[in-house]
Amino acid sequence: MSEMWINMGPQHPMTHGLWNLRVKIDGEIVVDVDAEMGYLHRGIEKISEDRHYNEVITLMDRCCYVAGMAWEHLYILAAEEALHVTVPERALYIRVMSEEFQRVASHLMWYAAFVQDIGLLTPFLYGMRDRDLILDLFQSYTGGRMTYEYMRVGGVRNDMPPGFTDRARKLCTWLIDRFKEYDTLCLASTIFHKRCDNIGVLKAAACRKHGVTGPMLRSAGVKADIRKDRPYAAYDRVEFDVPVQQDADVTARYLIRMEEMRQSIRIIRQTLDWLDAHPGPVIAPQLPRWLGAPYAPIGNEGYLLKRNYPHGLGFSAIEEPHGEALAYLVNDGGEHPYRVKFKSPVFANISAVREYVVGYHVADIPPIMGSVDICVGEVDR
Amino acid sequence: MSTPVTGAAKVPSAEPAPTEGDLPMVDQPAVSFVEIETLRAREFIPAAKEALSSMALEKGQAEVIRPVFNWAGRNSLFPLHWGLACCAIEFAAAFGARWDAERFGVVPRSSPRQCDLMIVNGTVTWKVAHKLITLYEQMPDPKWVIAMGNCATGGGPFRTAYSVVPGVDKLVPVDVYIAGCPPRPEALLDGILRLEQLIRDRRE
Amino acid sequence: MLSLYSVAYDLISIPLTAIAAHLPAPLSAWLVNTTLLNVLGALVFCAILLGASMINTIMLIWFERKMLGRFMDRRGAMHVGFAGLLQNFADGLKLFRKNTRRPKDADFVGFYAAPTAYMVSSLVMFAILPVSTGWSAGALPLSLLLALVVFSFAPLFIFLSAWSSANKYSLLGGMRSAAQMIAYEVPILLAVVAVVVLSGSFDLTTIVYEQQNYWFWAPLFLALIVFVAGMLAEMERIPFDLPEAEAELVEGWNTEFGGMLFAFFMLADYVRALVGCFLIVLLFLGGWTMPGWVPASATSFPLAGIFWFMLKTYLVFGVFIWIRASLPRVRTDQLLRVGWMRMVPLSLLSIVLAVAVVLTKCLPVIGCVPGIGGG
Amino acid sequence: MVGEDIGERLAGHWGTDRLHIEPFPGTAGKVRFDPALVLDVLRVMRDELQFAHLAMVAGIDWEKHREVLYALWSDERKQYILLSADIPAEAAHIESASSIYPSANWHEREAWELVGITFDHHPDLRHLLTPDGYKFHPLLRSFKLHEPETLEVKRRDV
Repeated sequence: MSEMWINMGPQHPMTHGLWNLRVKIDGEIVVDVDAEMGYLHRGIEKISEDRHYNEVITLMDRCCYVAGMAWEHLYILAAEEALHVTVPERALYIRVMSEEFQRVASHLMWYAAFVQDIGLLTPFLYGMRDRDLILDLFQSYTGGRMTYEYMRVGGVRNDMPPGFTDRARKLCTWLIDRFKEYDTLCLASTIFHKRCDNIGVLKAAACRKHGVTGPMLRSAGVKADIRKDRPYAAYDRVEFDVPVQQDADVTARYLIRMEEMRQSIRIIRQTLDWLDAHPGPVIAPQLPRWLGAPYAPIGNEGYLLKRNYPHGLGFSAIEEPHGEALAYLVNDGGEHPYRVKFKSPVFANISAVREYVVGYHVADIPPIMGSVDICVGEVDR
Repeated sequence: MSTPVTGAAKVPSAEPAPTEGDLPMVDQPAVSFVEIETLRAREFIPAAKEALSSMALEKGQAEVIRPVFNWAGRNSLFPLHWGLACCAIEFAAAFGARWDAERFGVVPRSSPRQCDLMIVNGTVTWKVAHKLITLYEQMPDPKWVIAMGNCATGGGPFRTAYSVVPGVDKLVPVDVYIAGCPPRPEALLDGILRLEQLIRDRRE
Repeated sequence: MLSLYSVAYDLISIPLTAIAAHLPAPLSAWLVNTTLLNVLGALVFCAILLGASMINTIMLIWFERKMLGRFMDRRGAMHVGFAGLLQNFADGLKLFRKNTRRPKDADFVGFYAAPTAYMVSSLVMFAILPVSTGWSAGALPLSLLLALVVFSFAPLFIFLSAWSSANKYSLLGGMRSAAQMIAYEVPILLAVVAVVVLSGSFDLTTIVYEQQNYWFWAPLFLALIVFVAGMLAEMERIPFDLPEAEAELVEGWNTEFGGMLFAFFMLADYVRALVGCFLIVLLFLGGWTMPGWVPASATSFPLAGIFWFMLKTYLVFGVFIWIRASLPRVRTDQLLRVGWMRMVPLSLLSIVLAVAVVLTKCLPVIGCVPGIGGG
Repeated sequence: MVGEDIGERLAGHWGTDRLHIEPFPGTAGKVRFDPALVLDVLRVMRDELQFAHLAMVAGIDWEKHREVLYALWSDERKQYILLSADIPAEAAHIESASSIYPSANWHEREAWELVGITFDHHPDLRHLLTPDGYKFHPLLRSFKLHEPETLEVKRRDV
C-alpha cells in the first residue's frame, strides 16, 4: 500500500479530548505525524486579563479539568508572589493534600483512559469508580466535583469539615488496596506487556531536548520532580520518593504513575496527621479588601486602595500530574493581572510527538498517546 | 382504531374535546373505497395515496407505528463518543460504575453514522465549529442534540473569549440544555431522560 | 422421529389436507401434493429457524451486556423491559427506522450488498448445524465441511464492505480483518481435522454420536485451545478484535454503516459468535448429550437435548465474555505471528495426538478421568 | 539566590551594557539581554551553564515594546533562570531558539500567533491554537474582549 495521511481526530476515540493527530502511514507503520491543536483554545490567558485575581481561579479549574487543584495551586503561587501575600501554614498543608488527592484522581482518570486504549474494558470502570470516591471527598470540603474554586490568594477558602481526616484516611487505605488490583489486571497479563513494552521510547536526552517532563521524563531515568528539586508549599516538610524507571517505554510510564499514586497517598497521610495536630487559620488575616470581595462595584473603596498596591512579578513552578507546569504573572498595580502566562507540561509533551510515535504501528498510537496522558484543556488553554 | 368517523355529530360528547392538533378530519371524510372503484387508473394512485395518508398513515402511524418507534427510539439513544472539554469527564463518569448510563440503553458509539444523539460536552470553539457541523450532518435522521453544560449552552465562563462559540445552538439545533459547569452525571442522566420525554411526545 | 422439519411439514400438511377434504378432486390433488407441501414446509421450517436463531442471537447480546456489566461493577441495561430484556429489541427497531446514508464516494452495490450478504451467510449456518437430533435441515454427510466453508465467507464480505465504503479507517479495518481471518482459518481447519480423525466422520451428527461416552475436549485439549483461539479471531472479539479496534480505527470496517446496515453487521457478528459457540459445543463438548441424562440419540425428548445444547452454548459464550472483560487487545503483527507460528504447529500436533489416540485405542482410558464422560 | 557564577560568566562574554542580571525570587535571576544576542546567550546557557531544559517561551506585550521571556531549568543546579529580551513593537522580530532548544518550536508558534512576535528562521511557523488564517493577535493589549452580541451563523448548504 502506498503512503497515506489519516486524521486521528478531532473526533476519534484515541484522542481523549479535542485535538487532531495527523498520521502518515505506510501499511500499518507510522511514517510521519503532525499534531494539530487549538480545537479547545478558549483564550484563558486573555480572559484572565479581564478578571480580578480571585476570579482567575475559576478559569484555572477549567484549564485542566482533570487536575483542577494543581492548576489552582500553580496560579495561586504565582499570584501570591506577584501580590506579596503571605499564607498561613495550615493552608499550605491543605494545598499539598488537595494537590496530592488531585494527582491520584488525575492518574486514575489516566488509568481509565489508558487501559481502554489498549482494549481493556473493565479497568476503565474501576478507575472511574475509585476516582469518584476521591471526588466525593473533594465535594465534602470544596463543594465541587471537578471545578472547586477552593484556593484563594492568601490561603484557601474554608477549613475541612469535622471528621474529614478520618474519611480521608479510610479512602487512602481503600485506594492502596485497589492499586494492587489494577496491577493484577494489567501487569499480570502477557498481552499487556506485548502491547506496551518497548513502544513509544523517548530517552532522557531527547526528553530534555524537546522539553518533555513529568512521568515521561522520569520513565527515562531522570529523577526530576519539582516537588523535590524546588519545593513549594509544604513539600519540603513531607517525606516521599520520586519513582524512576529506566526503560522509557509505555510500561515504564505505567509503573511510574502507579508508584506516584502510592507516594501521593504517603504524602496525604503525613499531611492529614499534621492537619489533625495543628488547627489554625487557613487564610491570611490582612488581605486587601478588593481581594476578599472580587465582585465589589466599581467605585468601592477597595479599588481606590488597589491603585496604590505595589507592582510585582510572579513566577511559579509546580509538579502537576502531567509534569512541570509554569506560570508567569505580571501585576501592574491594576485590579486585573496585566498578563498571565501558563506553560502546560502536556503542551511540551505533545510537541515532541514525532519523536516517540514515528516508526511504530498504527495500533501503537493509542497506548503511546495514552501513556502521555493528554489533557487538551491545558494545552490549548 | 375505530372506523373513520364521517360526521361531527357522531363523535361521542363524553370524550374530552380534542385539541386542534389532534382533531381527526371529521368534516372532510377520506376518499371512500366506493369512489376509488370508479376512478380511472391514472387517478387511482394519487387517490389511493390520499386515502392511505388520511386513513392508514394518520391513524395507524399515530396509534401504532409512531408509539412503537418512539418507544424504540427513546430507549436506545446512542450518543456520539467524543469529548470536548471538562464536561467530557463527567460524561465519562456517567458511563462509569456509579451512574451507568447504559441502564437506559445509552451506549456511546464512535462513528457518527451509528449515532442518534450528539452530546456537546464542553466549550465549542470556532476552530471546531465546522467539524461539529460536519459530524452533525453525518449522523442519520432522526437525531437529537444535548447541549451539556454552560459552555455549550451559552459560552459559560468563556463567553467573552475571542475563540469561543457562545452557545452551540448557533451551529446546530439543540433539543435539551443542561445547566452546570460541569453538570453532574445525574444532571446528564436527567437531561437524557428529558430527551426521552420529548421523543415520546414527538408527532412527526 | 420427531424433528423440526417434520413439525414444520405437519404444520403445513395437516391444515391443507383438512381443507382439501372439502374441495373437489382436481383442486385437492393440486393442493395436497408432495412438492408443494415440501416447499411450504421448508418455508415454515426456515421461518421457525430464523425466528429461533434471531431470538437467541438477541438474547446473546443481552447476556453479554448484562454479564459485562457485572464484570465491570455496574448493572448493564435494565430499564427497558424486565432487567433490560427488551433493550436489544428497542435497539433493533430504532436502527430499522434510522436513515441509511451512503457516503458520496461509496460503491453502491458493495455498500448495500455486503452487509446483506454477510448477514445471510451467517444465518445459513443455522440450517447446517444440528442443535439436537431433530433440529437441522437434514443429515448431510459433509455438514462439518459445509459449515466451515460457509463460515469462511465472511472475510470476503467484510473486505467488500470495507472497500466499498470509501473510508480509510474502513479500509484498514477490512485489510486487517481479511488478513486475520485467513490466518486463523488454517489452524481452525487443522484442529477440526483432529476431531475428524477421532470421530471418523464429517457429519456433525455422527461426531456428536461418537461423543456419547467421551467428550472430545479431553483427548483433544490442544485442538480445543487452537479452535477457541481461532474462533475468537473469527468472531473478532477481544483480544482479537483488531478490525473493529475502537481506539485506533474508529469503528473499523463498519465505520460508515448506519441504520439497518449497521444492525445487520451487529447482528451478524453475534450470529457468528453463536455459531462459533455451537461449533465448539458440537465438536468438543459433546453436542446435546449429557452423560446420564440425555443420550446422543435423544429421539424421545429432543427438547431436553436442545436445553443442554443451549446451556453449554451459553456457558461457552460466558467464557468468551469473561475473556473480553479481562484481556487487552493484541496488535496485528502479533496476532498474525501467533496465528501462523504458534497455532498452526499446535494444531498439527493435535492431529498427531488424535492419530495416536485412535491408533493406541486409549480413548476409553482418558475417558475414565472423572468428569469427562462415561454415559 | 542569584547564581553568582552565572552573572560572572555572562559578564565575561558580553560585558554588562548589553546584558545584565537582576535578582528574581525563586529563580537564579532574570537576565535582560539585547535581542540580537539571543542565540549566543542561549548557547552559552545550554553548553556552559548546564541549562539543558527550555521550559517556556512567553511573549508579553508592554504596548511600547514586547518582551520575550525564556525560562530555563538546570538539572545540575536545580534552578530556573529567566531570560528576557525587549523588542520594539513596530518591528517585533527575534531569532528563533528552536535551533538550540527544539522544545522552543511550539512555544514560539504560540507566541507568534497570540502576541505577534515573529521568530526568524523558525522551521515551522504555522498557526497552532487559532485557526489557519486568523489575522489577529489576541494577547495584545489593543485586542479588547467584549460580550458576544447575538450571532447569526450562516449554515452551508447540505
